[in-house]
Amino acid sequence: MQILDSAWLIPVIPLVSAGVLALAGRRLKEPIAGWVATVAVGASFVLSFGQLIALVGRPPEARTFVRTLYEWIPAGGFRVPVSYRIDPLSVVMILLITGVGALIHLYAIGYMKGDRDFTRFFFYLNLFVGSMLVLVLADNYLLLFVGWELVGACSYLLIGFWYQSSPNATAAKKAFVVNRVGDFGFVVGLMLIFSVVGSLDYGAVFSIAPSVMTAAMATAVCLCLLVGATGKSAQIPLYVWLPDAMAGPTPVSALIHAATMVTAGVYMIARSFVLWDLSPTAQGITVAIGIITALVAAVIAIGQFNIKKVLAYSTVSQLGYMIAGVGVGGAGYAAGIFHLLAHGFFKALLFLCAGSVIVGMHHEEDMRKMGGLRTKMPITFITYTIGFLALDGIFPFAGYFSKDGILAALFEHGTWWSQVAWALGLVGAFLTATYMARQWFMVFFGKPRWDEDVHPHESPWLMTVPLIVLAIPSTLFGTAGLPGFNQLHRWLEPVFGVAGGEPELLNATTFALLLTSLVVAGSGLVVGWAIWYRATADQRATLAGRLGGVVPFVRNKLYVDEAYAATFERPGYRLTAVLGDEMDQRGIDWLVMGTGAAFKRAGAWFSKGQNGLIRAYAAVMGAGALVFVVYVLARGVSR
Amino acid sequence: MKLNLFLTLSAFLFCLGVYGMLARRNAVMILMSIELMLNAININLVAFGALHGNLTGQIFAFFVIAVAAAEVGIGLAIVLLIYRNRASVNVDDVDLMKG
Amino acid sequence: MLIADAIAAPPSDWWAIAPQLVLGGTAVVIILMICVKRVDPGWNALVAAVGTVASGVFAWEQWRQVTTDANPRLAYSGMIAVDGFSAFLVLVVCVAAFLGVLLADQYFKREGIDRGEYYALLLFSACGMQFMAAANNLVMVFVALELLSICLYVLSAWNRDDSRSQEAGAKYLLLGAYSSAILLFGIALLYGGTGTTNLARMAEIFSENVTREPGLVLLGMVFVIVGLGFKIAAVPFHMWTPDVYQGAPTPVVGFMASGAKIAGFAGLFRVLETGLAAFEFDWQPLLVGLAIVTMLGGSILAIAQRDVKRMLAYSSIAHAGFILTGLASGTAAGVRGALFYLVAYVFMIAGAFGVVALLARRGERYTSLDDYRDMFRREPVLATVLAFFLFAMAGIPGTSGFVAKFAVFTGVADAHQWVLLTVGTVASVISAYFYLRLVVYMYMRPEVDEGEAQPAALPRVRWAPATVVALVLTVFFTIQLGILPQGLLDMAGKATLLF
Amino acid sequence: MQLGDYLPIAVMGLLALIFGGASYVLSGLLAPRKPTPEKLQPYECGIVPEYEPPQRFPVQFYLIAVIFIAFDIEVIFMYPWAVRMRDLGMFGFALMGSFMVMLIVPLIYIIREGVLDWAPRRRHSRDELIARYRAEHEAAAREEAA
Repeated sequence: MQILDSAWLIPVIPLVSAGVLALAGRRLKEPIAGWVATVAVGASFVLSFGQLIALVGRPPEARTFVRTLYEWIPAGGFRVPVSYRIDPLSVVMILLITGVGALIHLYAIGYMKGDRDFTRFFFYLNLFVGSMLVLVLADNYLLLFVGWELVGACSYLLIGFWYQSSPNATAAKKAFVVNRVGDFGFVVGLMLIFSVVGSLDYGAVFSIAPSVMTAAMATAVCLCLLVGATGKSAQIPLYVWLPDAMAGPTPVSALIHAATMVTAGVYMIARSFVLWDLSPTAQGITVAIGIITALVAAVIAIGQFNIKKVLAYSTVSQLGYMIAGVGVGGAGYAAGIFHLLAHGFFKALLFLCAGSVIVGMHHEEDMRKMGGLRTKMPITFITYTIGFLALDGIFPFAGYFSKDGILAALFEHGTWWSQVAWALGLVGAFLTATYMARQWFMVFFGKPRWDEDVHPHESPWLMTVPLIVLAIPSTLFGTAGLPGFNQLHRWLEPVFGVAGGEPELLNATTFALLLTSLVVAGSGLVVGWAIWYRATADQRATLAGRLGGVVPFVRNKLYVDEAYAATFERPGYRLTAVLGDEMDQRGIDWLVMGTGAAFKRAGAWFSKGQNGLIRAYAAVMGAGALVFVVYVLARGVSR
Repeated sequence: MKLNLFLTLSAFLFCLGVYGMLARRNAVMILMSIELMLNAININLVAFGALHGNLTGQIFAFFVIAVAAAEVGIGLAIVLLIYRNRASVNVDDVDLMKG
Repeated sequence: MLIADAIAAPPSDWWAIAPQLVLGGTAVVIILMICVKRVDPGWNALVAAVGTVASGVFAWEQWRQVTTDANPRLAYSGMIAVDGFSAFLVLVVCVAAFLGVLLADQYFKREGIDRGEYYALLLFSACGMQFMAAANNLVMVFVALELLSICLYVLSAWNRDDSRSQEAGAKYLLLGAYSSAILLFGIALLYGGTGTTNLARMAEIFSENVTREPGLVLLGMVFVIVGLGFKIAAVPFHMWTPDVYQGAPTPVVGFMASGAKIAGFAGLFRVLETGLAAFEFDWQPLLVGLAIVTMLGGSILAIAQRDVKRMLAYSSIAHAGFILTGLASGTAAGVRGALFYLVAYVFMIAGAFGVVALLARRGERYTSLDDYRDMFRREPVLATVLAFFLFAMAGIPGTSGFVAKFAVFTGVADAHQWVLLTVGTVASVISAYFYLRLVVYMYMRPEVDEGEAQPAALPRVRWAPATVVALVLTVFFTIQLGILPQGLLDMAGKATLLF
Repeated sequence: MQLGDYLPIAVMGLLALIFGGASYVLSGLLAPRKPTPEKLQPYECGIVPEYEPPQRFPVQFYLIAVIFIAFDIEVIFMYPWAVRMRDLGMFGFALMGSFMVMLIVPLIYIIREGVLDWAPRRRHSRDELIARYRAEHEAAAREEAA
């Protein structure tokens, strides 16, 4: 009990540390600020581990612990308490956040060395960790929303961290606007829940919702929440911000845009599994969005040359798997969370490796200018290889079991659409192996294609230690979810109910599925090897020629940004007749900014009516009064 | 009906005031239009007071007169200020800020 | 016919108007101080601050009495109501006036136009606002409204050598007088329809269903809404707001934006909820429409602005829309949310304009969006404070702005007014855009684009103690109301119960 | 509720507003407007004016006029009180007393501000003024030389 009572400290420690860093500002010199931040997150990790132990010590059915700190908004019959919930789901989430978070903080001390806003960086990073912990520990939707907004704000601040260069600021704004669209859906979803259930507490919602919510209502609620998830977890159609978000520092990409924040949508769906269970329609749509995203992003990833962009699209693709997993329900909930955790480890590892490569290459991010780095950066190479194999889904690394769990859940769900999704998922797995092999070979093998003044070197220990530490779970975490001995499923069972369980024994179907995925991943790897290692440049060119228009299509990210620009933005301009100067300068890949532009033009147009003339103002007032009078008279006469 | 006569007069004067407010460019004329509106209302108040047989209307009219005087006093002062600065009391010239 | 034989001297109940008396008295004292000897206006400011605090103490005592002993009462032949609603808003006016006094001193010294009369006028205006909050009679509503408005006309033109300030004064005055005339027309019609100006009596008449003149009453109601809609700057009666807020001296704007809005809402709530409660089905759709246009209009127009003061003016219009939403919902929860919103708004807007006043420098030269580029590097503390207020106004959780919007929307959801709710959400999304744009300018825009020459560095802004106190107070309460809103929500709840 | 009986009044209000708006719009539409510089000049017996016609009154005139209005009007509150003074007794007297105080305080203020002085009050002695003028003159001369 003692330890569970202290759980509120877990988000508070990083937040307090953030406050200290904010107040201290540049008075706190360079490495110290980083260490303060790292120690704070580390302390949270230790506490989180304490929670895990405390929960393990309890019987499975008593592993949910809710504690109210105080009443935040008491509004009549409707209360919003500030309360946290420790249960198997939130514990694994906080362990991931604080564990990976602490390592990335450590790494960032090395990575951000010499930056003039070093302290500010760690202030944001700590603020982010604290907010993310609020998000997962929350015991009601409103508090979750608080964390949801705060992590969004942090992400925004960190993407635009190097704001002196304008693409970064643009990317930050894009991320913000796109997320705002998602948030809108989320808020509407919350309001719908409140209007039906009359509460936003998890406990109340999940116990009351099945009895009061019709299937149609549940569908509406789930779809609204799904819009929020597509924004935060970068799914179609709102994924466009994530690749651009790579403009931020690499530790940020690793922590926020790979391991933790972007998984918030997955977590939220898993948390609301009761609602999804009520609506098969919503489940189908969720799976469709997830699996299509997984496929599309994987295709785009093949065409990218920026080392971080490849990983970014890969993240989008993997998030698609997770969404599909939690969307399909049943065993999929636990499988989705399993993949979320495994992905958190190996994708953070991959990003940190990429960061290490980037630093070693003097801030070169173009893979065409790399090659042959395996001898120059041995530790990075080995750890990267581990992460790569894990993401590819090669036995026995973590990604193999976790991705397979999702595919198995899709297959075993037994409806036609889930099996189509399974097949598409296999194609995605093949593509994943291909693009990762491509990256692996392009960066670490072949002849060096460095610029002349570049002398690659291994990174300092501050950066390699986190790599090595992260390589361990990337390798071994799969054992937590061995088919047939699935400890993680069993651990999460109190949350997701018996339905979350899996067939205990390894039967023929499961085995066949496991084998299929392995074969698919292996063949993807072979194809990657054949094209980007074995083949000569000429052969590649011939192949590209044969594929014709597909190659530029893929390289240009399927022209999605341009399509958004054409559908949302240009009509926005036309609608308002005048082309905006500001919007033009900021480039054309602005999703939804078309709407923004429309509002802006509308504002400009209306404010022309604000012509500064007293008499005109008086006339408008008079007209307003007249409208009122006519309205009242019309009402009065009609009754 | 006698009341209606008063109300008609009052409404007419009020509208004249509104018209002046909208049509006149001279700030002093606008102030006068506002006076017209207020006095139209005074007629209304007194007439209603007579209708209901209580004093509220009349007393209210006193307050309106006093307030109108204060308003016009301040109004003239501000118009004067503007005149000293721009040598014009045309309200259409007072449009530095817009948009 | 007009016989008034039995005029009994009404029992005098000084306690009922103690806060107002204290404020008015302090203003008189300040004028006398000036008559005796002109001293540094800082001393007048000190007296004014003490006066507002003293008035606040009386208001608090009133509040304590009416809420604990539960004896709301009428005083002065029903002119003044002493109930939770009045005591609550009187207290809020004290806060607004206190902040107005604190923010003024440094600014006017900087601009070289500091005169003690400023504080007297500010207090008279605040006195009018308090009377408005306590008014239970349409005569009182009108007189209080004029008292506060006339003082504000003068204050808007306070920087009399600045043509923008003059223009602000002229526009506010002419349009304000016009709107008062409309309001008065409405009041006259209400009087004609009922034969009384006492709101409580009016409600009785309607409940006895002896309404002789529903047509007059409805027309009167419309004109009253229009006239008060002007004061709260509801679209389409908002046209004066951006011009006046942009031109008037910034501390005046801070006070005007908070105080006049409190008074306007106090009048609107009191007239509609007390006097015209029987006509709820008639005024509610009007208010719904007004709220929708106001929220959307304010937010959309703000997007197009490049001047920070003007942008905040539109933002205050949008806020008025959100507050109106609470009233339009017609539920106790909505009204309570609106009252909470008013308080949160007072702190946010006063604080934001306080910072803008400091950053604008002498002569209010730097108020354009471009002047705020990279402000974080130049003025880290002020930029952070302003960013904080902007976040609060955008309704980011953890600030009072979020709780306020939430409380209002709860009421709207209670009333199942989904259109209003949707529009409110959309408007708050739109408004987030322009608040955050300013934050982006302060934090993420280099001072000049590449290749341009660096502008000459301005000296760091200096802080007077009074300003520091005001900003600390506003920041503190914005956080406090965001994290521990319960106390104020309870108070607001009690303030609405006593209708 | 029936509105029918009182419709005339309502309609009248409406008509009034429409009249106001319509006449504003119509006058703009109908009135021929071809402004030329000559037409815009003030009419002065056909002679083209060479300078703005002098319209300057001393500011004192306006100030006193405005103040007169304010104080003049306040008297209306005293008539009703005077008529019923005995009935109202001490209470009325006290109220009227405080009302008078509120009038007298501004009056003192106005006098102190010198608004009622017809001629500008001389704040400095003649010698002082001369000395100041000389100092300014010399400073200007120095500046010119430099």
